[in-house]
Amino acid sequence: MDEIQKKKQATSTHKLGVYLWIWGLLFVLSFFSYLVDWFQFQGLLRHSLILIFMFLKAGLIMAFFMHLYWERYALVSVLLWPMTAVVGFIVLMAAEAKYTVFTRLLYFFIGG
Amino acid sequence: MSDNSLNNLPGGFKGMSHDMGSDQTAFKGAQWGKVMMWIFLLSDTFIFSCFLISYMKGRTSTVVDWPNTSEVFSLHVGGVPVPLLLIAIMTFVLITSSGTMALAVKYGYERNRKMCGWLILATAIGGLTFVGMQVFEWSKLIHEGVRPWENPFGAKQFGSFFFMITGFHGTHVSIGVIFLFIYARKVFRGDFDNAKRGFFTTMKSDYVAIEILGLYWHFVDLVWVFIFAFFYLW
Amino acid sequence: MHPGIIFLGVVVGSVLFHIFTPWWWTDIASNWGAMDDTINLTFWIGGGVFILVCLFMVYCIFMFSYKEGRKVEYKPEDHKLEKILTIATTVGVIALLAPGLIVYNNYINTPKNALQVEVNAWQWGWQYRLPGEDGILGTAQVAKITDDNPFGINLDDPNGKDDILIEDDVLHLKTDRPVKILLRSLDVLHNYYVPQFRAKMDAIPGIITYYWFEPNKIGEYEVLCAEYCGVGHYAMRAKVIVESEGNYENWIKEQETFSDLIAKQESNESKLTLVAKSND
Amino acid sequence: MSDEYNQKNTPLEAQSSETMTDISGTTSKDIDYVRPAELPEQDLYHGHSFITKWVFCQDAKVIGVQYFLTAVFTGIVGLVLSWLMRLQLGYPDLVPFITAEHYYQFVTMHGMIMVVYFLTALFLGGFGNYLIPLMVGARDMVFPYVNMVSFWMFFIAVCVLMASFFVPGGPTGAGWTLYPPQAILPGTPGSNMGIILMLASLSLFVIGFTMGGLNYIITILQARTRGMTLMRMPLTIWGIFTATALAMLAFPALLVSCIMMTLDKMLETSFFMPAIIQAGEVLDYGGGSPVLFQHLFWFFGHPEVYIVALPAFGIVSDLISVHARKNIFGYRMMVWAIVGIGGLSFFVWAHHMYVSGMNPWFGFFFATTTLIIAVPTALKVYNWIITLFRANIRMNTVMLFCLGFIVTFVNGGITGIFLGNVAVDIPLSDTYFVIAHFHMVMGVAPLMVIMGAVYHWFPLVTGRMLSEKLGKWHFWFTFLGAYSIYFPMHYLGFIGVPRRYFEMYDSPYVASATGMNEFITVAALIVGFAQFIFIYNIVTSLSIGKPAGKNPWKANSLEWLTPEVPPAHGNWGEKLPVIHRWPYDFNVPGAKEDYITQTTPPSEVMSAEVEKT
Repeated sequence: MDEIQKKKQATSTHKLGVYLWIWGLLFVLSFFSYLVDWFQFQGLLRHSLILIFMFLKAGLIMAFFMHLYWERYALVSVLLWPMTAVVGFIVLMAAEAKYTVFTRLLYFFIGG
Repeated sequence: MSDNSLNNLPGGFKGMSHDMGSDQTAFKGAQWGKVMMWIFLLSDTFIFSCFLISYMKGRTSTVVDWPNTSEVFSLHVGGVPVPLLLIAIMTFVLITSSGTMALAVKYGYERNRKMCGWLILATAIGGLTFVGMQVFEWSKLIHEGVRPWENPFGAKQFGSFFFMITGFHGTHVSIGVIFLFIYARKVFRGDFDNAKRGFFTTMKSDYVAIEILGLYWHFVDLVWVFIFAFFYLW
Repeated sequence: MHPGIIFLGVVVGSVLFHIFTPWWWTDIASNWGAMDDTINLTFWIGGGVFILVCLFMVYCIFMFSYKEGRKVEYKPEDHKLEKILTIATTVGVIALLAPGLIVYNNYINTPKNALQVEVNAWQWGWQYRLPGEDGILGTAQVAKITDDNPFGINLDDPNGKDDILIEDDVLHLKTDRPVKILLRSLDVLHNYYVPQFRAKMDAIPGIITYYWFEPNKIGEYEVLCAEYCGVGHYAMRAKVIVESEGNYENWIKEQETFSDLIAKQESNESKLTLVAKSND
Repeated sequence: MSDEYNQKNTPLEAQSSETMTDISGTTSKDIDYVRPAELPEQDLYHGHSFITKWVFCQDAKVIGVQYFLTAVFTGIVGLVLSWLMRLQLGYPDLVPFITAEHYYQFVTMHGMIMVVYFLTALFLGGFGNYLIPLMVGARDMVFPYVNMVSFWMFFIAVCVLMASFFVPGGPTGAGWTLYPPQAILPGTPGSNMGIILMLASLSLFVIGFTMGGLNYIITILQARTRGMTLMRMPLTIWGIFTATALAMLAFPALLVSCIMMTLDKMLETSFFMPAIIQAGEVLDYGGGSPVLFQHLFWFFGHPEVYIVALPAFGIVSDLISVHARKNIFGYRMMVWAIVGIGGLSFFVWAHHMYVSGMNPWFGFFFATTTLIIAVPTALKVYNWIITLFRANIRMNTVMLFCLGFIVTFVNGGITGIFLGNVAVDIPLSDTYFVIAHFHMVMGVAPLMVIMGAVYHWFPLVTGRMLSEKLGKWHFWFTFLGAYSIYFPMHYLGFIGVPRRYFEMYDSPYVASATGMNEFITVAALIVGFAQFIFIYNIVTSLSIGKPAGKNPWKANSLEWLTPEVPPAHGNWGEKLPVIHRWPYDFNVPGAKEDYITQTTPPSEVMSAEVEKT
C-alpha cells in the first residue's frame, strides 16, 4: 500500500502546471460555447459546435481533474463501456420522439 | 510487496487483460472507496442520462413552441439584455471551484494540510455561490410566471424539465457543499494525518477521502457541462 | 419411485395435454393467418427443443444416479461441441426470427386501399369515426372535445365535415376489405383487440396509433380491451359486425355525419332561442 | 517478480497452471506459489451489544439473513395476495368481498412485491450478502457500515410499501408496471396516497439497493483473497455480480421515472400526461408522452428480469456441479454467457412494448436483439444438462430443485421466444400467455433455485441439515403444482383471454375456460400451502435437524472451508485462505477423493490429472 501511495504522490506532485493548464482550457472552452449563443449560430453549425465544446470540456474534466488519464485501463474501460447502453437509449429515444411529433402533427393539425 | 507495486505492472491494454486475469483486485492500486465513488458516479450518470433523455423526448415531441432559452435566461445590464449572462457566470463559478478542488486533492496527497483545507473551503464557497445564483435564477423565473406545471413562454414541459433537472443538479451541489465543509473541518483538525476513526463508520481516515470527494465534485461540474449544453444552449 | 419417472411423466403429460387440449385458437377471421403460422413454427421448433432437453435430462438422471465410486468424466470444456451447439441454436433462432420479421413488415405497412376507421377509447367505452365520401378523416384533438363536438374535430378542417360519427360501441366492417384502425384515447391506455382478428395495438392519449387487418369472415365478434385501463377494464367490451358489402352500405347510409350533427345542433339552438323569445 | 507477469496469464490456465508436466523440474514450493497479499487486513468493527450484533449489525452474514427474512415476509404477503386473486378468478361467488378495486390492488401489489421486494432483495440482498464475502474469501463486505444502512433502507421501503395497504383508498391498483396516465388518475384504485407511497417506496428501495450494490461489486472486484482470480470464482458470484452491475445501471431509470411520475401526481407537471378528458372534464395536463414512461420503465424492467434470473443461473450451476459430483461443463462459456446476457439486456427492453404504440420500426430492432439473447441463454441450458451427463448424481432435494429449475426454465424460455418474436407477440401479448410465461421463467424457475439454495446452504448458516423427507414432499408439491398452474395457463392465452380481467366473461369462446380457472385456483392453493411444509421444515430443523458438521456436501468452494461452522464474524479466523484452483474440481482422475477444495495446494494432490483447459 505504501508503495502505491508513494507512486500516487509522485504523480500528483508533478502536476500543478497540468492542472492550471486544464483549468485555463476549461475557461476558454466555456467561453467559446457561450460565444455560440452570443453570435446566434443556428442549425447544424450551432449544434455541432455545442457538442464539440461539450465533449471537449467533459473529456478534460474526466481525464485530468478526475485522474482518469492516469488510471489503469481496467477501471477506464469498466467506466466507459456501460455508456454504450446510454448511447443506444439516446438514439432510440430520438427516433421515438421524432415519431411521436410526426403522428401528433399529422393527426392533430395537418391531416390528409 | 515489491512485485505488486504499480510500476512493475504492464500498462495499456496488456495491463487491462493482466489486471482482469489476476487475483485479489481488478483495479490495481485503486482504493476501495475510490472505486465505490466511481461506480456510484456511473450509476448517477445513468440517472442524469435518463433525465436528459426524457428532456430530449419531451422537447422534441411537443407541438407547442419551446421557449428561446437565450431570451428567457437573459439578464438586463444597464437596460441591455445580455443572453445567458447568469448561466455563464454560474458556469464560471463552477469551473473555478472544480479547479480549486483538483488542487486540493493534489495538496492533500502532498500532506499539505493548510493548502488542502483552504482550497476545499474555497471550493465549498464556490459551490455555495453557485447554489445562491441558482436560487436567484429560480426566483426570477418564478417571478416571470414559469412553474413546473405551466410556462407563459410556450411548452409546459419547459418549466417542468427546468425545475426538475436543475433542481436535481442543485441538490447534488448542495450535498457536495455540505460534505466539503465537513471535510474542510476534518482536514484542518488533522483527522487525515492522524488516521482518526470516523464517527459513524469507525474506519480510519485517509487523504484518499479528499480524492473521492473531488471525484464527486468534478462529476457535479461534469453534469453541469451537459446541462449547460443541452438545456441552455441547444 | 425414481424421480426420473415423474420428470418423464411431466414431459409426456405436457405433450399429451397439447395434443388433446380443448383450448386452442379461436377460428381466425382475418388475413393474419401468417401470425398463426409463425406461432406454429415456433411451437414445433421450441417444443422440439423442450422435449429433447428434458428427455436428455431424464436420461442422465436414470443412467447416472449416485453410486459410490462411479467413474465420472472429467472434461471441463469441449470446444467442438460448444461450437456445434452455438451454431445450431443460431440457425434455429434465425429460422424463427426471419419469418416473424416478414410478417411484421406486412403488419406495419398498411395497404393503400385500406378503409380508415378511427376508434375513440375512453374509460370505459368505445366510439368510432369513419371518413365520409372524401375518404379522409378530418384532424381532431382531444382538447377540442365538447358536448357539441364529441370527437373534437377541428372545425376549420374541411375533411372533417363529412366524417361519419358513430356514438355507439358497435362497429360494422365490410368483408374482404383491409381496414386501418386508428386508435385515439381520450384518457388512459386502452387496446382494441378482437381475438379472432389476431391483431392488436394500444390506444395512447397524446398520439395516434394504428394497425390493420382484413376481415374475411362474416359474423359478430367481441371486442376486448387488452390494456389495463382502470377499474372498469374487464367490462370494456364492444362489438364488431363483419358483413357483406350490401349490408354495410345500408348501415353506413343510416349514420350521422359531422355536418348533420352541426346542423341539428344549430336547429336545436334556434328552437331554443325561439322558445326563449316567445317566453319574453 | 517478472516471471509472474511474463507468464501467459489466461484465466483458466491460472486455474490449474501447474500440472503433472512441470512437476519434474520444480520444487513443491514453487507449484504452490501464490502472489503475496496486495492489501492490508480489513479493519472490522466487532459488535459488542445486542443492538450492534443483531440489529444494526455490520456483519454481512447477519445482514444477509435480515434481508432474507424481510424478503420472505413480503413474499408471504405476495403469496396471500395471489391466493385472493386466484379465488376471485376461479370461484367469484365464494369471495363476494373482493371487488374489482381490490382485485386490481392485489394484482399490483403481488407483482411489485414478488419482483422487486421479494426476488431482487432475496437474491442480491440475501444470498449476495451471505455468500459474496465467503465465496471470494473476504472477511466481510468492503463497507460494512454502508451495507447495514442498505438493509435498513430496504426495511423502511418495505414498511412504506406495507403502509400503503392502510391509507385511505388503499394501495395502488395500477398494475405492477404503473403505467401512466391511469396510475395517477381517478378511475384506478389507490390513485392518491397509494401510488405516492408506492413511488416513494420504490425510490427508497433504489437508494438502499445502490448502497448494497456498491458493496457487492467492490467486494467482488477488489477484495478477493490471494489466488482468487475472476475466472476462479464460483458461478454464483458471477451471477450475483453481473446482476448487481445491471441493477446499478438499470435502477436509475426506475428512480427517474418514479420522480417524474411523483411530480406529475403532486405538482401536475406533464411529463407523461398529454391532454386528457376524463369523465367529461378537461384535465390540466398537456403535451406529455405516456410512452416515455414505458420506455424508462422497461429500460429498468428488462434488466430487472435478468437481475432476478442471473443469480439463479449462477447458483443453480454451482448446485448442479456439487450434487452431480462433476465440474460444470464449459465454465468459461457460462461466464461469458452471463456477462453477454447482462450486456445485451440493455438493448432489448422494448420487446415488452410491441403493441404499445411506439415507433413501429423498433419492432425489427428489438425482435432481433431479443432473439440474439436466446443464444447464450440456450447455451447455458445445454451446459447444465451436459454437466449431468456421465456424472454421479446425488438425487437429493437440492438436485431435485435444480432439475425442476431446468424443466420450468426451458419451458419458460421457449415461450419467451414466442413473445420476443414481434409477429408472434402481437396476438399473444396482454393475454394469459404472458402471465404463464413470466411466472414460469422468472417466478417458478428462480423460486426453484432459491429453495434448492436454501436446502444447500442451510447447513452452513445454521449448522444443521434440513429434513430430506419433508424436503422431497415440499419439492414434488411445489414443482408439480406450479407446473400444472402455469403450463395450462398458456392455453388460456391462446384462446385470447386478456390478462388483468377481474372477471372472466360470458363470451362463448372462453366459457370453456371456467373449468381450467377452477383447476388453476385449486392448484395454486395447494402449492401455497405446500410452502408451509418448507417453513415447518426450517423451523423444526433449527433445533432438531441433524448436525451438519463441516462441508456436509463435500463441496469445493470457499464458503464451506471456514474454521468455524457456521462462520463467525470475520469469516476466516487467523489467516485468510489461499486459493489454488477453481471450485469445480470434482472427480479429478488420479485424485484420492472425489473433490479437491479450492484451498488444496497442487503439491497435496500431485497425482491428480487436473486437465489443462
